[in-house]
Amino acid sequence: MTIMEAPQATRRLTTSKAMVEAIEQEMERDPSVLYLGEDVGAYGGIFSSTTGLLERFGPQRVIDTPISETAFIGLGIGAAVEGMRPIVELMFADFMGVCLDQIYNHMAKIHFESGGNVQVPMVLTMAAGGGYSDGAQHSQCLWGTFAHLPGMKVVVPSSPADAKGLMTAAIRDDNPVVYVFHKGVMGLPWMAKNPRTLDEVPEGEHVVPIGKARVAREGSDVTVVTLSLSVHHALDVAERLAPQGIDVEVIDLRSLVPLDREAILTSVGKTGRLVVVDEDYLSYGVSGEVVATVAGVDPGLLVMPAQRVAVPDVPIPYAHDLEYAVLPRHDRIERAIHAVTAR
Amino acid sequence: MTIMEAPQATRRLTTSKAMVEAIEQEMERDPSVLYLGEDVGAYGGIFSSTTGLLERFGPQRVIDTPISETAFIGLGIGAAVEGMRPIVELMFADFMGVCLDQIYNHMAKIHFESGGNVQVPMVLTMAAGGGYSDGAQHSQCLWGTFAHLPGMKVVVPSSPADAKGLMTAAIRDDNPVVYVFHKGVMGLPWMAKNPRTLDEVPEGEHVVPIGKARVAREGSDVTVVTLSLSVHHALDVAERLAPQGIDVEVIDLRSLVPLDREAILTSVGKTGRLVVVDEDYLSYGVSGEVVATVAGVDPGLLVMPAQRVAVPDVPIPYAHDLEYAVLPRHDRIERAIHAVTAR
Amino acid sequence: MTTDTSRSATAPAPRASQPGEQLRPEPAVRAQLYETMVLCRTYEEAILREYHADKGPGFDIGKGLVPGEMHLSAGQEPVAAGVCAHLTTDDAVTATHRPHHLAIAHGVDLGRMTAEIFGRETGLGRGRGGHMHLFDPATHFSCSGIIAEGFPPALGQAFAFQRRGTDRIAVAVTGEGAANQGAFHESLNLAALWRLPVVFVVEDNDWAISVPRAASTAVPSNADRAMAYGIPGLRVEDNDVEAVYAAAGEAVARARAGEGPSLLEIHTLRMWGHFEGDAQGYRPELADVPANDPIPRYEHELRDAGVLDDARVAAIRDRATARVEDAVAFAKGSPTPDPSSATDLVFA
Amino acid sequence: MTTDTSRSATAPAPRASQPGEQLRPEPAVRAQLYETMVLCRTYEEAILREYHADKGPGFDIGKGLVPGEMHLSAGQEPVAAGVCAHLTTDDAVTATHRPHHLAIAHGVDLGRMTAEIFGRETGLGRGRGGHMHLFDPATHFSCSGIIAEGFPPALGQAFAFQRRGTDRIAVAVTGEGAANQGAFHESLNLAALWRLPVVFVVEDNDWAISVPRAASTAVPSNADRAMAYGIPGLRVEDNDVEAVYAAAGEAVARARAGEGPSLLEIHTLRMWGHFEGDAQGYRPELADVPANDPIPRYEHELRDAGVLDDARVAAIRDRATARVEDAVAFAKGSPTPDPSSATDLVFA
Ligand SMILES: Cc1ncc(C[n+]2csc(CCOP(=O)(O)OP(=O)(O)O)c2C)c(N)n1
Ligand SMILES: Cc1ncc(C[n+]2csc(CCOP(=O)(O)OP(=O)(O)O)c2C)c(N)n1
Ligand SMILES: [Mg+2]
Ligand SMILES: [Mg+2]
Repeated sequence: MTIMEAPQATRRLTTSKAMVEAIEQEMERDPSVLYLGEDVGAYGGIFSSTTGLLERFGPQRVIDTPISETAFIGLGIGAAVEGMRPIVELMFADFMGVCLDQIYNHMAKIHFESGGNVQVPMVLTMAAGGGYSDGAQHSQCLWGTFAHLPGMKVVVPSSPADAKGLMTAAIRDDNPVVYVFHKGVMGLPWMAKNPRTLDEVPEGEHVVPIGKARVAREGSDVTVVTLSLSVHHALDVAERLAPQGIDVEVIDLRSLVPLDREAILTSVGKTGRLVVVDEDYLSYGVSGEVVATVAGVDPGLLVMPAQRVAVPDVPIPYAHDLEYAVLPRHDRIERAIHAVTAR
Repeated sequence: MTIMEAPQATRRLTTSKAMVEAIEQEMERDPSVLYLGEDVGAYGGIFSSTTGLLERFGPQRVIDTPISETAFIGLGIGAAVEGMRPIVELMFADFMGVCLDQIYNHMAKIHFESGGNVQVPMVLTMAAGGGYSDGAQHSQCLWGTFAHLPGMKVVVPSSPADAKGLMTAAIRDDNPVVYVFHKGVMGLPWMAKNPRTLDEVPEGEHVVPIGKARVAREGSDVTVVTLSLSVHHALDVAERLAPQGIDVEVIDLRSLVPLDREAILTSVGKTGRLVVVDEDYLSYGVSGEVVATVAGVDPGLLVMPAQRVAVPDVPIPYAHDLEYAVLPRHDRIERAIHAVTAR
Repeated sequence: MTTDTSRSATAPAPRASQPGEQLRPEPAVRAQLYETMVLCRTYEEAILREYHADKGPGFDIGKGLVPGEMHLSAGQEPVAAGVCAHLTTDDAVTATHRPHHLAIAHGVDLGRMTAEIFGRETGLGRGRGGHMHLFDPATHFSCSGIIAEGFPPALGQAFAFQRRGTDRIAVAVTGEGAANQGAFHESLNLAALWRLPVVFVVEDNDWAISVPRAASTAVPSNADRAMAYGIPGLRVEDNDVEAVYAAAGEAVARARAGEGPSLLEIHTLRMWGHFEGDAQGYRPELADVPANDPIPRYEHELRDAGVLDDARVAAIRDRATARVEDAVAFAKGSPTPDPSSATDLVFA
Repeated sequence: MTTDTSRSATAPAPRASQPGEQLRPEPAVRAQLYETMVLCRTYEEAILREYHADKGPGFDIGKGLVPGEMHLSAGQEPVAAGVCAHLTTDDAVTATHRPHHLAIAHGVDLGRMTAEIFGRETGLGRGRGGHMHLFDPATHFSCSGIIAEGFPPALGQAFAFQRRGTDRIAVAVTGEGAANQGAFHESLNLAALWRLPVVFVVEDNDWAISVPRAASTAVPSNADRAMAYGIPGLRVEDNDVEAVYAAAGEAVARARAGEGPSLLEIHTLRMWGHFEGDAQGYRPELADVPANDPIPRYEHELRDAGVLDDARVAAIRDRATARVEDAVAFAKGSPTPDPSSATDLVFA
């Protein structure tokens, strides 16, 4: 993890508390930062993205909106253009369809269309991901869609410390940043969680620069490139395989835009074997981009065909067994690693 | 080109006329087919997608809508659910942001969510692409975005004959089909055009099955995988390079969903060299998927790193020289071919 | 009350319902309205029980026989009973994330609906959809989990019915929070413009999750918004099932007669949390909720009117319980989908 | 006329302007309104000339010094002149795909705007934006090519102005066709709810490309739609610049005073095609258009009133011509962007 100042005291926080801590510190630091969205006030955010902020900063800075995503995301854009630093929450990434125009044709393009004369320093937060039977309209990741459309940075934290450090960086960034938090990384009390969702988080100011991947686990036999919740699954599998003599390196991309292609190439250059794990849809997305990054530089780096573990181009099914059959979980990750390490 | 019945008399038509001919024939054949959209009636479609249809079928079947894409695309969905076969036009692909929810969360998912009990036999047509200085909100292709989201077929015709055959197939398909026509392939009188936009088209019924790529030009040295207008550019370059002894095979994907991975692998298996040309954005899109398709089966097929020629993750600039610098045109395609054929 | 706050040259004046304004329905109809409400409530109580039966230790939303989000409709039965009483299964209904009462009142098969909620192969969607995605071609019922996005497909169903020269109609239901979504506006304008046979129903339960209507909606009554489309708008106060029945009767008749759409807003009551697990700490009037339960109130009224007595009430409750228990038993006894089929059914 | 078709308890009654209802502005103001309209028209005539100068042989939209779509505003000058007369460059204006008249009336630098339209490095957007994407931080002016999607950002500018305790406002302009887009509804509701200092202006030029307003809009006046948000709504008939000036004066004062948004619809005139190259075959009333040109009409009125005479008119025309010719010369004399910089400026 990159910490820009001298290492500090740490304590264990859930990802959601770490994310809120960053927002809180930045709202303290900069009065132009505010948080807008549905149920972000008294409720504290459906996925605890704003717990305690209303009590701390009041309804002038922590603002519940009507269910009018186009209007309030656009409002964030206009406020950012005038120099505020709004954080706007889209409750679920799945709801992008009602407001994508403001996001991709306005938030993301104004800086370019204005020849760099207008900046849009805003953060668009959204919950993503499945695993708890919320069905086809409430379980999608969709980060590949945002990453495909130019003009917005896309960050996808996996760990509590990164959730804090990337949020701080996102708020301070002069560009629009889409901050996608998987519900499964938040450490919510009412959802099954990976123990890794509770971890050490630096106190005080903590900035993780956007665009640098993290080697979540060093290994020599195979590279697993992944992001968000899948990082936890990949680390679980890596630990399980270590005794079998398979040494897995896990790369946490941390952001899709910018994409740290260097980190991918360095690791694959070392292992010669690549597995990409992504909870977004398989085709025309993240897993293809990562594989193509290697094949576009030197296909010879791959001693075995790259394996892609993603949602196989199917809407997320409701029934638990069906959903778990399409999610990129431990079993599928392990099979993919065995496939690329088979002799 | 695949023709499902005995070859028939042909004559030369522009792509737009060929597309309209298919719609006209299907509207004749099936009274449940109708066409809805903005300016599709008296105007005949801003890009001549409906010329003459109003005169032929009247305002009950060729219907001008308000500027309410969410409402009228959703109307098409409900009508399709009740057994009609609407063709609904989104004037520009760029406008997907105001109506994507109906498209990707409803049109594309109802069949799956209903366990296959409800079908949505509709065609969603849209104009795409740049090259005439229409700016960042009117020049995008975005087919990679539609193709990433499961549940809709995505067809991308390049030739007049395919425009007819794929439209016929799309209308008869029991699934939602997104039919993306690049303005540059239509052969419009008021836009610079490639001579290939006027070509032979079978008379009478002509069906091109959705999902089979077309070898637009056979060659032995390098495979260019591409789609839509870029097929024409690739063929121009192939003809230019032939005298230099570079024999280029051009694969016209015709559809992104389903993607004919077989055709890609067969050709690359033969040439060992891959260039992907796509007018959509570079990252997390079509070009990555095509390269990953090969690297996921056998990276050894690639004797040289794959080359991707696409829009380099930048909004489409307005000024002509800037726009032509980012579009995947002849110069860049030729450079990419030289790069993969260099010894 | 919104009486004459929104008179229009182009449309009948939106009104608020006056108690006693409409004639009382026939006793048989009144008993049926009551029975429908009881069936809806009995169903939601059963789902509530089954949903929480195995979420522990603690509460894990993804656990148990009925995993995922669960939005129950207790308190909103008057809307479903009063509106759907005017429909046949040839008419279409599009509902929201909170669809059970409307599905039941419209006649969706209880067993297959319950099997879907339990994620079984025998479910309406073979377990693929879940409780926010109930699709029943037999009754032209559907719902969507995206706010207000159930309106546009209803237009298309109404369009198809109109084109075929039938008098079938579509009813599109949403919550008061949804009335601030763009799809609401586009849909009402297009339906009015093309005189589509649609009845738009807004269930105003005062809350959009934790956001009170005053914090989301610039006007006191969404019925006023009918003005923006030149169509009739009516707000029904007091969660009164007979007022809903009367208002919906007019609107449905108008749609069947080819006179175009109407907009009804019904002031109803969300008795439970937005979804199960919602502690409702944001809700000041929580203590008053139980006393406003519309079912005992209506039962009392019908007993006074001699329409119901102990025996009839018992019979109605027993029928409801039996039907619901059968449905739950059918669901529990049905097979779960084969994981190897997870990628099927994307395309026809 | 929509007089008293939409009275509201929650908002002042929308009205239609009555000729002579408002006091005539000062002669200096009237002369200024005229001069602004002349400048806008002179500008559009110059762009028309430059645009078509080198599109041939035939017409190739991508060719020439000014390529791409071109939406000109001839006939709609009364809207720009009458509304922007009440603004300073500290106020924000968001416009549409047809933005020139509003940019000019709001005080955007003519040279840099023209350079943008010519795709030059000296342009407002360094040639990256084009005529539908004019962004001028100096005057808080912007526009968007996506229908009605210029409204939401205007809310945010107004929100920022309100939060800073200023009396600055935002004016959000769109066409009548755009009033059926979801963003229109969401924006008006949110602005009304939060009492944002916004003036919403609908330019009703009767057409949305080839679709007449009767085929797109369920109500005769979009001013009626103010009812749906409890805000004042006013429709100005006859493309009358002084009626626009009066109506906008009220709405702007209201916004500055912290009383919230208003909605104005102005019945104006699209004198030319939707975009250049539009043959307008769909347009029956085409022959009457030239006679309805608002500029000669207003000039005649001001001559009768003694506000203008030959000398003053000539001076105004000469000033306009000189400013426009300077702007065009500046644009033509400016460098085109270096192609090697095409991928710059995506991120700050
Ligand atoms: C477009 C969209 N935005 C937000 C949500 C999240 N959400 C689900 S239900 C709900 C509240 C809906 O309130 P209302 O329309 O009043 O219906 P109710 O829940 O009260 O029945 C919200 C915000 C969603 N599903 N879709
Ligand atoms: C969301 C969206 N849909 C469609 C279009 C295409 N389009 C551009 S201008 C226009 C007509 C707009 O009519 P109106 O709002 O009345 O403005 P006018 O052109 O008359 O000034 C249309 C349909 C668009 N730009 N954006
Ligand atoms: Mg509600
Ligand atoms: Mg117009």
